[in-house]
Amino acid sequence: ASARDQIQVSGSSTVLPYATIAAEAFSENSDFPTPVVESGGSSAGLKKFCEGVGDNTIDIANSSRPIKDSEREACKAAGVADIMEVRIGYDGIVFASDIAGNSFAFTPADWFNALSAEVVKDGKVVKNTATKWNEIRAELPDQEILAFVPGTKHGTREVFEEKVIAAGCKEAGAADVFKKELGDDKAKEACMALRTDGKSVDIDGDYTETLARIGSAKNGIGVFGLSFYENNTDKLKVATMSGVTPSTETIASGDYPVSRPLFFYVKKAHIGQVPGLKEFAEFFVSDDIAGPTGPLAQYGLVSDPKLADTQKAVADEATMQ
Amino acid sequence: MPAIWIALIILALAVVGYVLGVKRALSLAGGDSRRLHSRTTYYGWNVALFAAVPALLVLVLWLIAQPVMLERAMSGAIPEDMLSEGANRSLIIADVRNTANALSAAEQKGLLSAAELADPAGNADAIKAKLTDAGIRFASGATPQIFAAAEHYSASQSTGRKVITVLALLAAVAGLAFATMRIHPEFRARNVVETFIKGLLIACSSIAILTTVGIVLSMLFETGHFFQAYPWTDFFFGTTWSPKFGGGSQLGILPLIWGTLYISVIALAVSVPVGLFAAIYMSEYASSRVRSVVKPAIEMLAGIPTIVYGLFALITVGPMLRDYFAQPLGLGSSGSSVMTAGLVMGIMLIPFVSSLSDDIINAVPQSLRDGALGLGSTQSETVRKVVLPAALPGIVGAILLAASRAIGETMIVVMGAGAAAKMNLNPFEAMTTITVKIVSQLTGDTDFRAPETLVAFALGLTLFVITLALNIVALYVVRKYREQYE
Amino acid sequence: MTDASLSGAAAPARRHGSLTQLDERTRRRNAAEKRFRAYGAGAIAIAIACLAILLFTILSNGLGAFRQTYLTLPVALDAQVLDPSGQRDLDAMKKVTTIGYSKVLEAALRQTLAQNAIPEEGLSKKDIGDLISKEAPAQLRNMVLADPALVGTSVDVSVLTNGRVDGFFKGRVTMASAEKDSNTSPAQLQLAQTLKEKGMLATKWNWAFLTNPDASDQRPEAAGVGIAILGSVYMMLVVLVLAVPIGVAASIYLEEFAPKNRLTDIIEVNIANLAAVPSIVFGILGLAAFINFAGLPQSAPIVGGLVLTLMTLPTIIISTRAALKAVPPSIRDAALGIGASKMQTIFHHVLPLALPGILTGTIIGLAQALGETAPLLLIGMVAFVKNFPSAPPEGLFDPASALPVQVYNWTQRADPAFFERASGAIIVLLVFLLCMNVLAIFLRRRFERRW
Amino acid sequence: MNDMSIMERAVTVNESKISAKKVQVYYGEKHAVKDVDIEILDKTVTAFIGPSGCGKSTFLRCINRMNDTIDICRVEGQITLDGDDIYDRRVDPVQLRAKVGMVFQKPNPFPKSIYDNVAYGPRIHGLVRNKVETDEIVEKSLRGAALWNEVKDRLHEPGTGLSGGQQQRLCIARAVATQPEVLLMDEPCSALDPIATSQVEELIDQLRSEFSVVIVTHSMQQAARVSQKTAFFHLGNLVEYGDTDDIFTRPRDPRTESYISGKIG
Amino acid sequence: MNDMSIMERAVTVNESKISAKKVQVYYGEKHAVKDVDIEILDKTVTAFIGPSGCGKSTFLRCINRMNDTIDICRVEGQITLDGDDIYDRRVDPVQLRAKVGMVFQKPNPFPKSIYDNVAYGPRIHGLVRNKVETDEIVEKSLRGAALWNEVKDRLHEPGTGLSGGQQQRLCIARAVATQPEVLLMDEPCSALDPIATSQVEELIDQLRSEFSVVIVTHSMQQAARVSQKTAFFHLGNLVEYGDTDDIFTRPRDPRTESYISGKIG
Ligand SMILES: Nc1ncnc2c1ncn2[C@@H]1O[C@H](COP(=O)(O)OP(=O)(O)OP(=O)(O)O)[C@@H](O)[C@H]1O
Ligand SMILES: Nc1ncnc2c1ncn2[C@@H]1O[C@H](COP(=O)(O)OP(=O)(O)OP(=O)(O)O)[C@@H](O)[C@H]1O
Ligand SMILES: [Mg+2]
Ligand SMILES: [Mg+2]
Ligand SMILES: O=P([O-])([O-])[O-]
Repeated sequence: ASARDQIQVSGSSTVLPYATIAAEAFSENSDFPTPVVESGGSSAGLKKFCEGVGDNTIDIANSSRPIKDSEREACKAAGVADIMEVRIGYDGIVFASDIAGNSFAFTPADWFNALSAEVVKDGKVVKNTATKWNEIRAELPDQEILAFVPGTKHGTREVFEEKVIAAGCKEAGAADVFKKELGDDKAKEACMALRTDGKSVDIDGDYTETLARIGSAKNGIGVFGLSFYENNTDKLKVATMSGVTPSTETIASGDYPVSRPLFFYVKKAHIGQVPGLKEFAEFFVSDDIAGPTGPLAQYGLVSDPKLADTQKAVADEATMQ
Repeated sequence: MPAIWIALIILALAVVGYVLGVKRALSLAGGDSRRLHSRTTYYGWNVALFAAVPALLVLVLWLIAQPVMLERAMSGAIPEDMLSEGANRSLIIADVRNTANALSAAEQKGLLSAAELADPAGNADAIKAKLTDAGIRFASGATPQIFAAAEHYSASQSTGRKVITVLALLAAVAGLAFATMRIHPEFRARNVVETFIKGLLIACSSIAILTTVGIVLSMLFETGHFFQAYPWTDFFFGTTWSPKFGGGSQLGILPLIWGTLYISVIALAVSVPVGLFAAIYMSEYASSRVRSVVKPAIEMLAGIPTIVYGLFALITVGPMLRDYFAQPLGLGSSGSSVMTAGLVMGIMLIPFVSSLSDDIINAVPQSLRDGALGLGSTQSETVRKVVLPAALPGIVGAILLAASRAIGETMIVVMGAGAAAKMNLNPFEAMTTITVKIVSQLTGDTDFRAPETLVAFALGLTLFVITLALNIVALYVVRKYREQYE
Repeated sequence: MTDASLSGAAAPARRHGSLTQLDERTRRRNAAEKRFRAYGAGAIAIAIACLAILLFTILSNGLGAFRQTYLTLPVALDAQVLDPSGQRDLDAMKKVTTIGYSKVLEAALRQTLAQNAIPEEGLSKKDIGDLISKEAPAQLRNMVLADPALVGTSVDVSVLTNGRVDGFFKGRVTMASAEKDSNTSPAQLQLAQTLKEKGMLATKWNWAFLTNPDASDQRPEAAGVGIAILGSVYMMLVVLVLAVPIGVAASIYLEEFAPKNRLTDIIEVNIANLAAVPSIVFGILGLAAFINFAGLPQSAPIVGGLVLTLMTLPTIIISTRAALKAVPPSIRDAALGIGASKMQTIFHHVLPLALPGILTGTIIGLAQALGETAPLLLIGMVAFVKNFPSAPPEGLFDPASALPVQVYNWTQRADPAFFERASGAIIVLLVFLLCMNVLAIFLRRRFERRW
Repeated sequence: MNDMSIMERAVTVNESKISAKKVQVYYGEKHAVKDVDIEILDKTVTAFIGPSGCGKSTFLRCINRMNDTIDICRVEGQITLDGDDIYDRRVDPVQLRAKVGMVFQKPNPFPKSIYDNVAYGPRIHGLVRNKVETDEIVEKSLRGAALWNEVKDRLHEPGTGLSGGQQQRLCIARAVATQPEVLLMDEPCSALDPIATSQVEELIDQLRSEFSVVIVTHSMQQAARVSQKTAFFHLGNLVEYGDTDDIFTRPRDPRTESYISGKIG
Repeated sequence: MNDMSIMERAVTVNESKISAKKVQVYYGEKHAVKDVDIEILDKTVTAFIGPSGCGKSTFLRCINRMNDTIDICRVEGQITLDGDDIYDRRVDPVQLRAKVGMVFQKPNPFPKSIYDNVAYGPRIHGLVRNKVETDEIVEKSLRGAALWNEVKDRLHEPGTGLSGGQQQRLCIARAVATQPEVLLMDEPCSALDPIATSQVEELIDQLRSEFSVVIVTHSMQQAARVSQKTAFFHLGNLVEYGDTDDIFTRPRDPRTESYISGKIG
């Protein structure tokens, strides 16, 4: 087989749009061929990444979560010792409902009380039987509870559970009760267990599926990525969280609580072997691309306030310790 | 000489061999082909096969072995200090190979001076510059050592080529000579050729076995890892499926098995009657004009990407079932349900049942129909009592194929039935299948070393065993009820 | 010698009525016959109706992809911006990125508006520039770099408009939706409308959809299925060349030659079972066997083709075996009886008679292979690929996409314009399938006969 | 040896059961049966004789509309059964075939057990109500077709595993079991040994007391033995039709004469 | 009428072509052929007679190993052709069948044209080198089987569109065209009219001058006319085997006697 001359990228479907925008612009403005960007999920991408070094392994893994220690070990065992971690920005996670429906102003506690399997009522742990949002909090609209949340395969689910449900658990004061009743370990679990009676619907597909589900069940509220919402503002109405409306600015400033960092990982051993690899990495995090006015931000990426550090690290080929 | 040329020469020799074989056989038989054991073409094929097959085998073996041998040869040429990091070895070798390719490309274009060609390693920088100018891309890391190794690589490569050229051609000529000499009028050329074809057929059948072995092997290892991290009793007997990111997942397969069976049964309940009746209508009632239009039209259903069905389930069928059946009947208000996925999947599976069955039904001899009609059966009686039983094995095969597709489908289930693993009798509840979970755990975000991801392999293997059991039962049933005509 | 006369049958006597007057039982049986026939017709009606509904949705969603809105305008290629050094040196000119070119385009459009006395009311400079697709700067840049002499002149170029503008002319975007849409505004659409009335903007047939590669999420208007078609063609070639002969050969061996014993039973069950293996598992196998073990490249049609071959084989084998089984033994006897070898019997007589069934299996198997995404997910073919693979055989090893992959990708994208593209790609896929079928159908009709 | 049949071919003139007028049959272009006019009598055995390929089977298949199943086959003219035009739009071919049974030239047992082969007709026509009745009719039919002794121990083995002659008799038994009014038999004894042949002929003779039987045969002796009426076909034409006695002793047409005088088999 | 054959059934003793020793055939449990010993002579027509189901076809199929194709069929004992054991592992059944051709009891033309049906054998055995030779052999074979006149205008129509008797003759033509050394014919004239029968018999007689022919027939007259040797089978046993003259005039076994004396057809 002849040597390959294009960069190969694999991994997260959340990072995919940003990676393709960067890849496309990269080839338009350089003589390198367009990197091939696969999507198959963060985990699958990292797994391929850690398969080893060489021509028939990928160069870059996109991930919507930081690489885990166990994965780094696996990488090392396969000879992928030097890995550059590059954070490209943040993905905001928003709650949105049908454009024609009610407006919502949520707090994490609302979500906990609406979706948790067990809630605390009058200091006692009881099964969650709420059916309407206004039973949760009187200010919320009189509307059936129906939430489309990411399925357990999605990294977004982890963020949702930790930054919304678990936070809401604490905020509602249920965490303490759980701790008292169930002990530390079980309490964390109880905080994050969602009800299974059909009020909370897992979505294993992607945001387009969530959007379609809202289209067929108008009283549903879905969890979306900020960029997805921004491309569909004519169909979706976004909800505020603790009074903050999600936007690239409020997320970058940290006012809006629900977001997660996005990364890509570069196999250092491939730099110098695969034409254009380093150039691509640098291009990806350059101000023109990943900066607050670049195309990635236009598309909905929350630009990293510390982008300059990242740029330097890439230029220095700094690897993870 | 590139491999493709060698192959072409071998094929040319085979053609020569064919002609020689025919000629020799004829001349030995005194020009009367009737005195030969086999037809003359078989003598030709016999020689052609002997000329081509061993030589091509040699060539293929070489193509597989050459990179390994070259790599070994290169190891000597690359200084030890570069190879000390064993992990990067393959990269360096790739680099050497790229450089060698770039060099030979440059040489062909006449870019390099004689001096540079004589000592590429010494002139590494100059060559690099020239290559970059000429737009020949190669990795930027090429050092003089690499150039030296590249040169060595090219040299051994060309030696290897020469050797294989000679070897392969020798094999071809030897085979040709041997086969030609063997010819005599009583020589059973046809048997030789047919034995060869039979060998080929056996090789093809063994691919199925190899695939199975490959599938089992590619999953067994990771399944082992999974069961080290997760107790098998919980997996096989657990009734809750809820993977978690932070550990503490419950990965019981039972709800998934239940969902798989439930959805498949509904899908078959739709596709088997519709498909079978369609097949019967096409082969027994419809005019050949109608049939020639309807059959390929129905086959289109098998070619529509499943995502279209998924969207159909999600946008049209799901809400419809919810609004007109589930809610009025008080069976819940879920937009996605086993029923939705089953119905839509059933539509997709219609052609699997209908087209295959139609062919089989059509192959039942007309004399059987005549027999039944002659006794005063109606056409439907003929079909039900005579034709269908005679076509049973084929029809069961078609149904099995449809069932297999139902079990293996993801997109329709995800969009139609949802992603929640539940064990419930209500067909208007959301449920999910093993296959869906295999896909989502494999393409999800969990740590790829964690049981939440590895469970996909265990699921795959378990499903494999389950379907195997179902297939054994089916084989037994078919054997029992089969009616062999004539 | 016959021991009983039939005339005194104990069974209920037969009514000897007129032919045109049906007796009760015949009427019942005829009603059953009618019902049976109606079930058959009904089944076909159901199948065809489902097909019609699906096709209608696909067509109504996807036909739009074959038309695209273009804006034609004169662009002054300002030398100051595009070649600051003034040397017409390519390397220096390459330093100007597409961002620079987009400014040139924006300026050109504004100038055109001014010349045609179209007011810019309520629109910022950026808003106006956004009417033009993000693909356009790259197009202009390539044009200039290919012919540096253009710098300094003014050229007429035809560029894609933004996806929302395009959607407006196809009815996907309305003034009302634009009101709420953060990516466009009614004013922009109004401007586009004016441009159209002036004849500068037109929606026309869009070959680019069939020839372009994919585009990133920000440029639905530029995305095409060119590479996907090539990738699918390459893969189908591999599948056709491998799966059909191997499948038929394996069936012949198993059905006609294999001794009927335990081992054959195991193989038979095994093949039926392979059909039930979810397609993603074939992806796992492909990754392990072809990429990690055999060292074939990622994202390559050859690997995709091999995986799909393994996946299609059971379908072809099962249907071929059923078809072979259906050929009556008397045909085999006839050939064997005049001294044909088993091989000759099969190839001369049995196989032609089994051909319709084999073709059906092939069609269904290929249809399945053509529409499959899941296994490709694991071998890197569900990918964003912008560079065309070269011609086969080398091209089989280059990265490529595939039609179902393109559909899958596009349905996941945020911009609703991609949904139209996805449906368009499905249309292409179905046409592809239809083309493959036509030959098979033709052959099937030639070889179909009853005996 | 022919005495019995000669004796019985007596004076009683039975009424017409089937009457054909100007029947033409085409297979695509091929004109296989030309202008045939014939009256087939009730309670009579009629023999069709003629050289191979002359259209005997084709005409026979017209009588119970089995030709409907051959796409390229076209029938013109009129055939009536008990006065009803069988090609009338209102006629149900199923009912017709229940009345006019058929034994085909090539034995075509169903791939079912011997028992089920015979029981098939009675079951679909509701001639039996229970297992006992079915057993009875199966045994009687098989005995009538002289097959009972050979198969009584293997009634539940497939009918396709029988020898050629056994299959032929099975098909006869199958047709007889449905108790048709007219039985069309296309060379029913071609694969039978003399003893079995005589048994089948006896069966035919019995059937005659109630039904009408049409038999195609190549054996002139057989025709002479079992039939009261004989029709001689030649190249698609019905050359001569009349009392069997007359045909064999005083043929009117020279073609008939030359055919029966060349008699050998 | 039988004079000719009686005359020719002369003194010359031909050498043995096929010899069977203690042949047993089982279909699963069923013992269909029992302990058969027979010598079939070269350049001789041998007739197998016996009641339907007695094992004639089964034994015939043993001679060219057609029974190999029936899964449940098991053959024991020894059969030699020109001294070679045909069940020897080294024997190629294909070559055997090329030498020992067969006409089956049920006509089974290929669903191909009439021409291709006949030309198939010569083609695969390389007996013809070009179209002219093929045409020649096709015509000769069809003429031999008395079918030429009927089909010469429709050689390229499917063989399955022929009448029963025509199909039978087509199968005879097909078998003859391959020019086997031994021809096994299972009731080749069962569906033929007397004239066609006599033509086929004439063909058989011609073939005898070079080959060995085995014919199964139910017509004792036919056996007497065409064969020099006759074997009488009964319930799977070879009851008697000898010169046709002797069998029909001086049967040694009472079973033979009762069978031929019950002769009718
Ligand atoms: N395939 C088979 N499976 C089981 N039994 C069979 C099979 N073929 C034949 N037999 C049985 O073997 C016996 C001998 O059959 P065979 O066909 O040799 O008879 P035959 O002498 O040719 O009779 P016929 O004159 O009716 O053709 C019969 O009892 C028959 O039922
Ligand atoms: N399906 C068919 N397609 C075309 N021609 C046919 C078909 N069936 C019969 N024929 C032709 O029609 C003519 C009459 O055929 P038919 O079967 O009626 O003859 P038959 O008198 O029964 O002869 P046999 O005694 O040989 O059975 C023959 O020439 C035959 O070739
Ligand atoms: Mg006939
Ligand atoms: Mg027989
Ligand atoms: O594809 P994800 O890993 O971003 O969910």
